[in-house]
Amino acid sequence: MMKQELTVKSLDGPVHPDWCPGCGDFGVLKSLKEALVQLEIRSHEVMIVSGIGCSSNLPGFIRTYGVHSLHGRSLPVATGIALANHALHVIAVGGDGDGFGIGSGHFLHTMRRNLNLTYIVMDNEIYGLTTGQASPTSQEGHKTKSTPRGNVEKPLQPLALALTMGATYVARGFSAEPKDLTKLIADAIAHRGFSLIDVFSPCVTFNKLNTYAWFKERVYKLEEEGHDTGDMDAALQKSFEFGDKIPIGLLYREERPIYDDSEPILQQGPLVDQPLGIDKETFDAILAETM
Amino acid sequence: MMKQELTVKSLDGPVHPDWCPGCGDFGVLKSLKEALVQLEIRSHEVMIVSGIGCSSNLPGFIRTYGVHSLHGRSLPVATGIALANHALHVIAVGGDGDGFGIGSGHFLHTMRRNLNLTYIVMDNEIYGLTTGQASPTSQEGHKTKSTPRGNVEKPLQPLALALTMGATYVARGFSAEPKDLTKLIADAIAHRGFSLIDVFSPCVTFNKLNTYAWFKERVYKLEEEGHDTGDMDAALQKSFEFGDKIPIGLLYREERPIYDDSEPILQQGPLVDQPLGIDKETFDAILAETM
Amino acid sequence: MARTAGRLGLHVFTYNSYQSLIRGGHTWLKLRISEDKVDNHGDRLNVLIALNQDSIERHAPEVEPGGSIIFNSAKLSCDSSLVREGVTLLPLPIPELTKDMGRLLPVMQNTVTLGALLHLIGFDVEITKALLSDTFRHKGPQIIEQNTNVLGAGHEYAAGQAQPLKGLDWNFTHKRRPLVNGNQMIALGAVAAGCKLFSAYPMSPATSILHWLAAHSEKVGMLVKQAEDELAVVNIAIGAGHAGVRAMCATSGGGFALMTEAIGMAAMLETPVVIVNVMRGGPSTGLPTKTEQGDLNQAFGASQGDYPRMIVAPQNALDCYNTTVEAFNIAEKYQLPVIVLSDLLLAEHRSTIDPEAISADVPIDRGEWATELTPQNSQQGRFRRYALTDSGVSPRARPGAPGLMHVSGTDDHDETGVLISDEHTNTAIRRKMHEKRMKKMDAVLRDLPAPELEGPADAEVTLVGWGSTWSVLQEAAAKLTADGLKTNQLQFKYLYPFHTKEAQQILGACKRAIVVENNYTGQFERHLRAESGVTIADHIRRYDGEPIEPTWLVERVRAVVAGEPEDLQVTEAEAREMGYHYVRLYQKDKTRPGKVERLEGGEWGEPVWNVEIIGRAELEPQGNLVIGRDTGSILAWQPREAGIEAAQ
Amino acid sequence: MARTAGRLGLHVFTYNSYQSLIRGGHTWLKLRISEDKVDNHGDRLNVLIALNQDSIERHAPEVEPGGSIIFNSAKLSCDSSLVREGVTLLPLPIPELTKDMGRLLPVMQNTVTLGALLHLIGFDVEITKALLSDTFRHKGPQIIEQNTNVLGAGHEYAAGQAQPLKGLDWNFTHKRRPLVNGNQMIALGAVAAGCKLFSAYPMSPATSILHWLAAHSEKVGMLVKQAEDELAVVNIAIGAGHAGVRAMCATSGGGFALMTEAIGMAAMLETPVVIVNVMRGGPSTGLPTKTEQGDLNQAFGASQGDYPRMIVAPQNALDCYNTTVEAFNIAEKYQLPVIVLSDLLLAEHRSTIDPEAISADVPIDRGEWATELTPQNSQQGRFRRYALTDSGVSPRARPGAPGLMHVSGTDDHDETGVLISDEHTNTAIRRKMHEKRMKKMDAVLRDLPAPELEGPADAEVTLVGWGSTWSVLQEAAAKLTADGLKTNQLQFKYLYPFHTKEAQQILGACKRAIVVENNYTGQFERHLRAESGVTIADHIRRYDGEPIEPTWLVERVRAVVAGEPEDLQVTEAEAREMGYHYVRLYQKDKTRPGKVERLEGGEWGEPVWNVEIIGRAELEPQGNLVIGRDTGSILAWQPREAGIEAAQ
Ligand SMILES: Cc1ncc(C[n+]2csc(CCOP(=O)(O)OP(=O)(O)O)c2C)c(N)n1
Ligand SMILES: Cc1ncc(C[n+]2csc(CCOP(=O)(O)OP(=O)(O)O)c2C)c(N)n1
Ligand code: SF4
Ligand code: SF4
Ligand SMILES: [Mg+2]
Ligand SMILES: [Mg+2]
Repeated sequence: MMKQELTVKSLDGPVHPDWCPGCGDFGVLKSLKEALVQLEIRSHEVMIVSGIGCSSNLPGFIRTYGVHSLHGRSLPVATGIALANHALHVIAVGGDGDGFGIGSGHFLHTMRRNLNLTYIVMDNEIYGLTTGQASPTSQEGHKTKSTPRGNVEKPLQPLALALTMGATYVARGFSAEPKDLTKLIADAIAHRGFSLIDVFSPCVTFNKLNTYAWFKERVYKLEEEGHDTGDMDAALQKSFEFGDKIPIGLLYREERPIYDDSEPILQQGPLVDQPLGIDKETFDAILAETM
Repeated sequence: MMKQELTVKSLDGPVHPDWCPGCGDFGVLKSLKEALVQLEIRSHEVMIVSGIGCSSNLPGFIRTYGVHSLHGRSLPVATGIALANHALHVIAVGGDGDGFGIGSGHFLHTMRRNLNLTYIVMDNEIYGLTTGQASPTSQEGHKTKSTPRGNVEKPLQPLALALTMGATYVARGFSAEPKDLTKLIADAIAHRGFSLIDVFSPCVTFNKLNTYAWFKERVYKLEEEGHDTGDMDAALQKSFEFGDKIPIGLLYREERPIYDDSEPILQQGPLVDQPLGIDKETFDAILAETM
Repeated sequence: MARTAGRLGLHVFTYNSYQSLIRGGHTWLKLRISEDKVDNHGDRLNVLIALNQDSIERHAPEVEPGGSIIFNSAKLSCDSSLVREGVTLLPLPIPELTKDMGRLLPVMQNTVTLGALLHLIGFDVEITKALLSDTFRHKGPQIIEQNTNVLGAGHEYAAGQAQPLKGLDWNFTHKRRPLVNGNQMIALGAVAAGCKLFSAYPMSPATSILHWLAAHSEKVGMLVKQAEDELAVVNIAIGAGHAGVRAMCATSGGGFALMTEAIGMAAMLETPVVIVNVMRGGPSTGLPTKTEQGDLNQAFGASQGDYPRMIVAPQNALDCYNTTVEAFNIAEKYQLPVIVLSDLLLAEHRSTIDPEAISADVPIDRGEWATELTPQNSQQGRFRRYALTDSGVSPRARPGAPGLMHVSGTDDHDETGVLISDEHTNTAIRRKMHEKRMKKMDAVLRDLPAPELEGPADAEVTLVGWGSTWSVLQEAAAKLTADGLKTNQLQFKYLYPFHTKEAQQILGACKRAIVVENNYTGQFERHLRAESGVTIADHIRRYDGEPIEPTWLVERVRAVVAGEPEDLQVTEAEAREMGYHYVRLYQKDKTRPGKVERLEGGEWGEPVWNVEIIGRAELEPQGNLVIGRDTGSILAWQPREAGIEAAQ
Repeated sequence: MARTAGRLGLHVFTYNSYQSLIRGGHTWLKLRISEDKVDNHGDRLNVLIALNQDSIERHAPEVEPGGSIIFNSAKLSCDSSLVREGVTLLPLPIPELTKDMGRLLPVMQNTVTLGALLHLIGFDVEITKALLSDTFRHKGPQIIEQNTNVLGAGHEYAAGQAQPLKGLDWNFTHKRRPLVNGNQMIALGAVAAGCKLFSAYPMSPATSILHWLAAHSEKVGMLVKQAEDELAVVNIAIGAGHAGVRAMCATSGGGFALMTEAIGMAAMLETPVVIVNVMRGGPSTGLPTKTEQGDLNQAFGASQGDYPRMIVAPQNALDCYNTTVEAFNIAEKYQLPVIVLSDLLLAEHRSTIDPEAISADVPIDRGEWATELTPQNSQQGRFRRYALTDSGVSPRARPGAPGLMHVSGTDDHDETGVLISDEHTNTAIRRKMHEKRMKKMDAVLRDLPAPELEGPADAEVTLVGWGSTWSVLQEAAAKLTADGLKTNQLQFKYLYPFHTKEAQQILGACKRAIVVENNYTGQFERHLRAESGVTIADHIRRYDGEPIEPTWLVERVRAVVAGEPEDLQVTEAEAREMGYHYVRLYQKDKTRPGKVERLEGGEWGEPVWNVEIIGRAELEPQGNLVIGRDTGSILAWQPREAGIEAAQ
């Protein structure tokens, strides 16, 4: 039982995903499993944390540790877990509403921290689970149940935001490009620091605008354009490209000290392995401070 | 009583500000009053909304309408007021912790909306009212009560964030440059759309790092450098400058339709002036939909 | 179907069971039709329309003698062992019936069965045809024709195969009645009350208020704003309320939790706002598509400190309309937040209402306003926004009004709004200002009608409920009374402030009261005790996600009256349900529970159910599932042969 | 001073009144010294050290006969009309006394007065000198010398001018005792309990826990993380708890409101977490620097639905230590959130504790854990993280442990964690899983000691309190008993789960109970009724931001016992307070309240106080302020001459 075969099948969760047939999230799940197999990470060393949404159901469909938390709170929960046990590979997953709407504050500040976390957003430009309202990445003019006359808010650009806030690995995937996506995820997990992969993952049921066809017409691969992933300015420029041409692939990568490096407590190994309590000497010294 | 003299004095609040002598916020208050006088706005047409913090005490020190709301919530409260009565000049004010920490999610999304709001942040790179903890704009290495070994998180760049999120007027002021600040505020209020002014407003009591002297050594005026306020790329570049040289002045300005323009309901005048209820015909038609 | 009945002048109630996922799961719809007003879906089944095998297996046994089961015989079968005596089967060979009608969409299966149903219950098929024509008008005559043909085919076939059900003798008044759910009524109530701004973040089961208002926004002149989260939502509504418009927001429990801090703010700013919490199964994300009355504790405990507010729970769809109107009036008259506690049962289940009972012309009371500065309403030239008055209400000023400038703050403050925590905390002003705010609670209470007993005054049993369960309790009480146990009902709508004296009086005079509610801990029972000191010993609670149903309730009441202790053991039906869950997980859909046996189960440490698992096709035994009767735990899977997946 | 007394072996309690602003305002510190343990600041004044004119005016009348008032005669004066008979004045000519000691910092004024105080109360000035040396060691010998000289000067001068107070006959044991506040004790308790992660967002009065732990982080091996808001804070703590470390967070009411959704999550995930809410005056931002016991409703009503949790309110600084340790043990043993309700009174006010009473060696119970997959703890090869057990507790697995992979979700789920709301909502599994979670409440209750009567068993009066008021009630009860009214006390620490039976028994046997609490609506009184059905007719409540004080309480108890109705009218002292506020706002500091007269005030619609306002310098009358005795409203300002600002 302890011995684990590293196959995609061995990572199957207890239930078959209940996503609509054709949902982009299937591709993300598959690529994630393949990335874990490629990296030869044992499934018990992985913790996947999600919020609430169709995409956030993912942890139930993969055999690792998982927390299916609250809408918008995957990153702080993941932060707590990563701080408590930095020996785990902590991966946060969720939707565009979850991460860029209700969770947007955490998104910003988690990036400032450069914790060793991987964050995969299944970005379908819509609220799927609640049956189709505008999300922060919905395009201007998009008619949804909450914006019947068309969305009037400027869509949020997650990659630009990530670059602005100091994320050290910033990429965009497309669930219809599984090979590239697998590589992006594998590299992100291997990356030391905070990595964001914003994945176009079409909602076939409620987003009739940003369909597979719509994306296929527009996406192009940064790799093939000789994009320099160490050039912040170039990355910033690319991060705003969202029209007839939309880049996918790795935009930017940088090595920076991670949070753990500057936290002396974490130099002594995972918090979860450290002894509990306080010795008498230190205790008495502390009390003496007050006398 | 109805006749209003437009003087700075006539805008005095009931109490003298209880800020520490020398606090940067005095300068912001003064410039704000002067901007209102310059613009000849009558004080009853102004609504100033704040969160909680030293800086957020400002509405109590000026004779206009004001709401001193909750920590982090000035922007949504201001949004509600602006939607309800777009004839008012709605100005949100507060601190860096209030706006960029606990309120950061609202900050992002309010900018996407391009409502006709002015947002003045008294940015002292510290939590003042709670006696000196790291704020989102605290610099790396800054030793505060909550970061006794030095802050390890990358500081948030408010101007970069604002540009990324579609703010249409993005500026930085310094409370020790009152004339420039007054002009920035006056222009921001006159601007049609969302305007952000991030103001360096030193906390003389708890921030011993980012002092007046520290800023004076570093700030330079964009105006004097021939900066093109219509050039987004240039603005973005400037927005990240935060070291030996720090730009102040207007970074970027753009005319874009504001939220009201796309909301048919608001074409009929302020919501607060519109009739209540529903006529029988429409009512019956709606009921008929369900039969 | 529901609308057909509506057009025939009958009353209808529908109950829709679905899951928190977009596709699949076990979903069903119950429809109840009656000549009298019905406000719940009942719990007896006369006709079952099964769209998949699962539905047959699960619901066939529920059909009452004299009833019928309709299904597509091309895909499904119904084992006669599943049905009770006197139930007729009506298998429809759907592909055959419709083979000449072109390529059908899968949903048209339903239209065929609907045709058959119309025959069984003796409805006029032409009315439904007209309805289909209305519905598909925008799709063109071809689609209309196809639909009506398909409907006709089902109707005709059924007419050839089966008799209409006995005992159904409709009196068709042909009076048209709106068929609405509680969410629509809250939305429409807000429109009528003059709400001009609605803010929301989607959350089941409140979302349809957003959808409905967004769709009607222009027509009714209401600005509808989806925001980034519930924190923004409630603060936007409060901002708008502060600026002088009527504003509302709606959410469910989790979103409400995020709103609590701002609710306290509204009370402190003395700003009106209406907050709708459409409750669903908790705790936490819980059961997103199931019903519960589980947020009373949360509504009452929202935000820190003591502050004035009203909490009200509407009782049926129509009451949702009136309650919403009243909520706005109380909110503005007393300048405080009003929390409307609806639930999924009300929100999503449609019923007919009498058009006379609902009117666009509703009372609107906007409370006290100052329009200019006077010596009386000012101090040293400054508006006394928070004047310490006898009633606790201080006239508001609309921001923008000349001369009345003031600051409203969440720190405690003096009459003009100057913070008393800032300059020099002033305990004297604090005390009087706090008392002033709280005084409003007495005034609000005086505005609210007290609860009243419904049913026979000399009843043996009084059913005590709150909010959405009103009609279920009413029906149960009527049944019990008809069966010889005189039962009446006391339903609470106004939860805070609370009619303490009336509750004490009425309940003090009752012979035997039983509190009935849709949650585990008895939140209302506790609330009642807290507010009135009245302790009611008996209760009936349901907390499995399903609403309380009249027949179920009648049985429970009888058990309580008979002094039978509550039995929390897993029932046979529940063991079967657990079996379904297990085989679905581990044996896909190849098997299903068969015989269920009760064993003493000494070796398991508790009595157990032994659930036989049989093949779906051949009905051959595959193994046994051992389920603890006390704990509900799956204690073991004992495969008949090693074939089916290994033991735990 | 407090530390001097501590080093002399005396017990000390300090109470610090300050405002929610950084500078200025009316701030004062009360210090109480005794040979016996003191846990509250009392409310009698023996010595007043006034640092400004305001303090003299406000507090001079409070000094008891036999006491003394110390002030800087170079800047302040004390009108003899302000003091009671038998009180001596000790004016210190500070500039003169210190003129040879170099340039003094303004705070050194205090050191002079401290020297004088030491003489008055008969303390050894050398001990304080040693303390000053310790304190200023890092500033160098010059500063030390300056300080000790200044202290000496005050001491000497006083010795020449006044006798030490009578009746003070200290027994100096010279036993050193830690002088601590509740926040430090919560922090230290967390350290001892093995908390490894503390997350926080600053909020008064909880902030000092963050400061203390941040400063001690490395020394005690705890990771301390300030996050972007309270939503992040609580979710970080829960994440850490889920990963297997003990984690805590701390906040006050407003921040707690933002945490509520996640508290329900912790219960659903069955993840331990300790959440400290240090209460302050509400509602909303309220009185940020004043005390209140106002968040019991909020703590109880946190989050939607029913879920298991514990709520506990520590009773003094030492109890903060033990309570925190216990909170971690309950949280882990039962896998649920524990809410610790402390308050500003406990949090910020320092008292001496006996060093023997506190030990680093505390019990640690980490609950049940699975370490490997077994047939018993698994189902089809999957860990049954949420096994339906008799006790309600299911063994946890530490993420990272081989073989025990599972998903913890906030949707309701089966034993292995599979969502039952997702695949097919399963009412049977839901019911048993919900019951399993809630079962833990009974088990927690069994672990907690029941409340016990303290004081004479045959008392006429029982004071009922909760949390931080313990010692105040105790002292009041002792005083009342000593004065002939036998009084005992029942203090509740464990609020949920609740000792219903014990409360019924004890209170049922009491002759006359009075609930005493620091809030407006009587949140505990209501909670007690809700949980136990016990209604207590009498109560004493304070809600002006100040803590309940023993003498104040004694008087109130006497009034209650005498059947005097509660009088909510503005008192004379309060009218004066209001006057101070008014003149500060509109007449800067040039005037102050003088004579206060009670008028029937027919023309005002209510009886009024007529507060004469006089010049601060010449004491000449400037006008009258009319204050409603019922409402507390400033009804009019009647200037003596048109000079001082115009009427309202
Ligand atoms: C606090 C809270 N608010 C609202 C919801 C309702 N809700 C569930 S999922 C969801 C949005 C889903 O959108 P997204 O995150 O983009 O995920 P998707 O379904 O598109 O994958 C919402 C609003 C909730 N569960 N909790
Ligand atoms: C929900 C909530 N959390 C925390 C606080 C406590 N608090 C008040 S002001 C403040 C931060 C102040 O910093 P900033 O916004 O930068 O304003 P400044 O005082 O520096 O002007 C905090 C944390 C609060 N009032 N409400
Ligand atoms: S609704 Fe959209 S996002 Fe959700 S499962 Fe279906 S296709 Fe995927
Ligand atoms: S603490 Fe700092 S920010 Fe606050 S008033 Fe003083 S100087 Fe200004
Ligand atoms: Mg989405
Ligand atoms: Mg600040």
